[in-house]
Amino acid sequence: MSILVPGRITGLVVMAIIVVLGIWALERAKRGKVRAVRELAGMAGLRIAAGRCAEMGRPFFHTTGHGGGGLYTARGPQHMAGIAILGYIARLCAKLGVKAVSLTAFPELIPVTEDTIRMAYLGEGKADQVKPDMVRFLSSYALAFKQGYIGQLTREKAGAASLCGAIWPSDALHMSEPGVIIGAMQIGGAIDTDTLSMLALTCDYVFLGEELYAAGAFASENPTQLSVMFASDIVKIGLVLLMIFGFILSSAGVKIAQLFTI
Amino acid sequence: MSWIRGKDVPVGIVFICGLIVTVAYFINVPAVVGVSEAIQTWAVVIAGFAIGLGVVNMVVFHSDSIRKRASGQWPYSVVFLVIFVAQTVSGFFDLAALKNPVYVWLYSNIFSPLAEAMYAILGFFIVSAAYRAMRVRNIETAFVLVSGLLVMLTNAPIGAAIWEGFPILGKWILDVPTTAGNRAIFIGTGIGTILLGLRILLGYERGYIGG
Amino acid sequence: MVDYIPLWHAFLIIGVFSYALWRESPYFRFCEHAFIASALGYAVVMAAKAIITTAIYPLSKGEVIYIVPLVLGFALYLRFGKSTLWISRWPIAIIVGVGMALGMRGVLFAYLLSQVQATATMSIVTKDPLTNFNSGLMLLTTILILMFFIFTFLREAIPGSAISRARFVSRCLIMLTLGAFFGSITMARLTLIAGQIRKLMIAFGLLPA
Amino acid sequence: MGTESKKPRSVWERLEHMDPRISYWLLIFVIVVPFLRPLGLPISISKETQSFYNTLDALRPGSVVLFDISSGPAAYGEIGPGSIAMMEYVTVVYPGRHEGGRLRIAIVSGGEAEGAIMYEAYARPRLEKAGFQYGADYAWFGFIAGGETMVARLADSIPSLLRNDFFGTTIDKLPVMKGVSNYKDVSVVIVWDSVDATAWYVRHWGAKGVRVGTVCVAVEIPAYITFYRSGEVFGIIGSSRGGAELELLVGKPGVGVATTDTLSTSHLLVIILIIVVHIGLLARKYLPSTGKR
Repeated sequence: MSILVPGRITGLVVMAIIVVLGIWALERAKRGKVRAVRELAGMAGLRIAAGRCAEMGRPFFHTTGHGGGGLYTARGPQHMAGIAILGYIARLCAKLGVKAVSLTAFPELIPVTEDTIRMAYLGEGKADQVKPDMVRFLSSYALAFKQGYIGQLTREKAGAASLCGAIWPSDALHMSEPGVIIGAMQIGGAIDTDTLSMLALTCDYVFLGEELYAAGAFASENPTQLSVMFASDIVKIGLVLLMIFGFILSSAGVKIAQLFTI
Repeated sequence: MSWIRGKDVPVGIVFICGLIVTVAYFINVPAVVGVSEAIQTWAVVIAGFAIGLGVVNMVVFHSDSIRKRASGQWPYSVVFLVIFVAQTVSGFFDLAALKNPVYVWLYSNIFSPLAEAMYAILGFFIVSAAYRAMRVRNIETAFVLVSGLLVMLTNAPIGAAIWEGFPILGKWILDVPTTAGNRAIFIGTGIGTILLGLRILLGYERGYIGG
Repeated sequence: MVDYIPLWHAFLIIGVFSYALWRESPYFRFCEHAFIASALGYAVVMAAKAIITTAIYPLSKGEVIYIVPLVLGFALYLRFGKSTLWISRWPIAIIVGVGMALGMRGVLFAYLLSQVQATATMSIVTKDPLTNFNSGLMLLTTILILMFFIFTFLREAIPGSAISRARFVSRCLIMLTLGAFFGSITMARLTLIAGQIRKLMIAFGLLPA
Repeated sequence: MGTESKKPRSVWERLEHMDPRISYWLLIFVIVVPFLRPLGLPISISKETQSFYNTLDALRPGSVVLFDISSGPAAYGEIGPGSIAMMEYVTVVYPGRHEGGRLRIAIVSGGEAEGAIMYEAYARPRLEKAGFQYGADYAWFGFIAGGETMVARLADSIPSLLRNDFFGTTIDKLPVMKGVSNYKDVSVVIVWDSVDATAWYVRHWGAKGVRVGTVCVAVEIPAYITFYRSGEVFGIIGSSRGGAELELLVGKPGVGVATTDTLSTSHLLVIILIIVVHIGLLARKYLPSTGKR
């Protein structure tokens, strides 16, 4: 009986490599060695959307979606990435005098989003513009949440909407199609491919898969945080080499499947 | 003792909880696994309490709107409060079996039909999204059209009736390029999730606790 | 006595559909508020049930440790007081920590390792040439799309260069993937609406129940 | 793209940017018509559905069936036809074909808390109507948290997880659960599934030889076909199409059969709309008179 759970050792090694590379990149950035990162089109999309809201005098809606699970479930990271993007939106809105509205599906997201919005407005010196109705809880029941979202989005004629976070397949179209119908500019971001298929067809800009997390790092506007993208790239290149190598070995008749489940 | 009010304490809690729950996944030490399970149970209980924050958020909004007679809103706020109170109170009357007749009536005649209708409205949205989004504006969108159409003709019974080849082609698209594309998106996401977790556990990202 | 229930259901269904078929109206707004109110009541009742079974019940059996989550749960409400706001962030921190860990654990195998494994264990030496072709194509597709997500290397994409061409191909492949997913979702959604329309037709006596 | 219309537009442009509401009304039309006048497109019974029926039919009266409702009302449109047909089979057809003998049914909800709604709406009324006795013929244990972990533990010890039924009665007071201690005492598992719960049972019960039948949503079918071929799954009632097939087998054509026609017409509508939009797009691009805006 070993201390390590059998079958998960390879996983532990991979996770350890990613974590060590991540820490290395963060430390490196703290010493001032920052690698330039290709900016995502969606970040520009957020800025354009905020500008559009300011021009039209309409609010900017944001939601991290329902996703079938709240902050304490495995959907947590997606909600957190969405909240980081909310911080960016709120800063843009504070600068331009636009009302940022965050609709949440889980009550535990209320304090988190409230703090995020307050910090963003505070950072721009506009703490007085924070209104209690900027953070609205709708329902922890997915369909009720979406009906509330549709209703509020339509009634307040949002100029733009950001659907970034734990959007799940059935959320996506419910929330993005009404946005198209009222003519709001939309930025979507999710990790599930079926969700993305719908967001990509209905939103003006999309954060695809990993880009959602990258957008979270961009949103911090902090070069140290962005530096984890460097670690991510190294891992990806390593995995590509691993896949090619494995493919060659497999074609040569070597059985490598069990290596993944040590 | 001013540090205790600062942001380092919550960040520390995030780090410790995250570390224990992560490590417990990999190791066979009953003590660690037990603590990890306890923390997860705590999180569930805390999240249960959080519903009260939601109640406060919504009840404040709606009672405000009634008090101010907010135009176009206050009658609906009345509807909201009446149904909410009825559903909650009747639920608490028989919390064990949830058989209070008012609760059951509201459940099966407000909640259920609206949930079904709300889900079904997607049928409308998928039609308009399909014909609008599948317009070929450039080469990339042509790929959306071709693969989308082929898969639809695979699923609908009518596809095979038009040409037997549709299901075969559609199946190939789902089995080969789509599976591969999905894999790549998954791999990227996996790496991204772990690195985001790292940033948050180490406290680089702390806007969410007002830091 | 007339059975008014199907008609009442029809009233609600049409109220929801009126958003799509007509536009946002008082009718839809009524349905929206009724639904959210009922859902909130349901959520409160379910949360109470969950707290009783997961914490209060074991506590009453003498497992004193369950006092901790109960206290932390109440601590959430300290955010309404300015001087106690800081305490309310501790329970939130537990929630965030657990969520992050579960997320990291959850993606490791399902998203990362099993996908790498599935790609790395394909081979091109089977007897069927189509399978070989498919395997090769899948490897190539996976790698091309994965390279699309490279952010720090090869940033300069001069039009016409190899990098920008590769990126274009990956974009096309991503679109192909997304289109196929979209197509496969369509059937399920169309089934749902057919069911609701049938319910309406029954309520109005157009179809036998 | 929005419905808030802009300047006057040409016919072609209007075709290209059609008001979504037109398409919605068309959709209603193409669904209503086949309901009123069924097109009667032939429905062939798939192997998976036939096997679902045959396996249940071969069970001896008194066999214990573990029945997991892991789907909520939202998926009802897809699961509904199959689940109604299945309940019809269990409550009416099976006793009719086995001289009044009944199956013993233990009902839980392992994957979806809203399974309780499905139980109340679609399982209990039909069981009661057919004269099944609560406690003697069936028992309801409610939602049991834990997902796949719960399913795995359930295989090894049923009484430790299903200590009480939903109403608080202990399991030893329920005759239907008499002598049921682990997977060996269960003949088959049936899952109404919209959350992947069938795969959990396949992994933890199927591996031990208890076969699983599923009434599932369309997106899950490809994965479960793999299990069907390898034998862990004995039958699949996939979406409303599978429901239609089971309805025909049970001898009560209903929602499923009617819905299958609408699937064909509504898909056809989507495809026609896509073609119409492209006619508008191409005309605007290539017909000289309309200009490019």
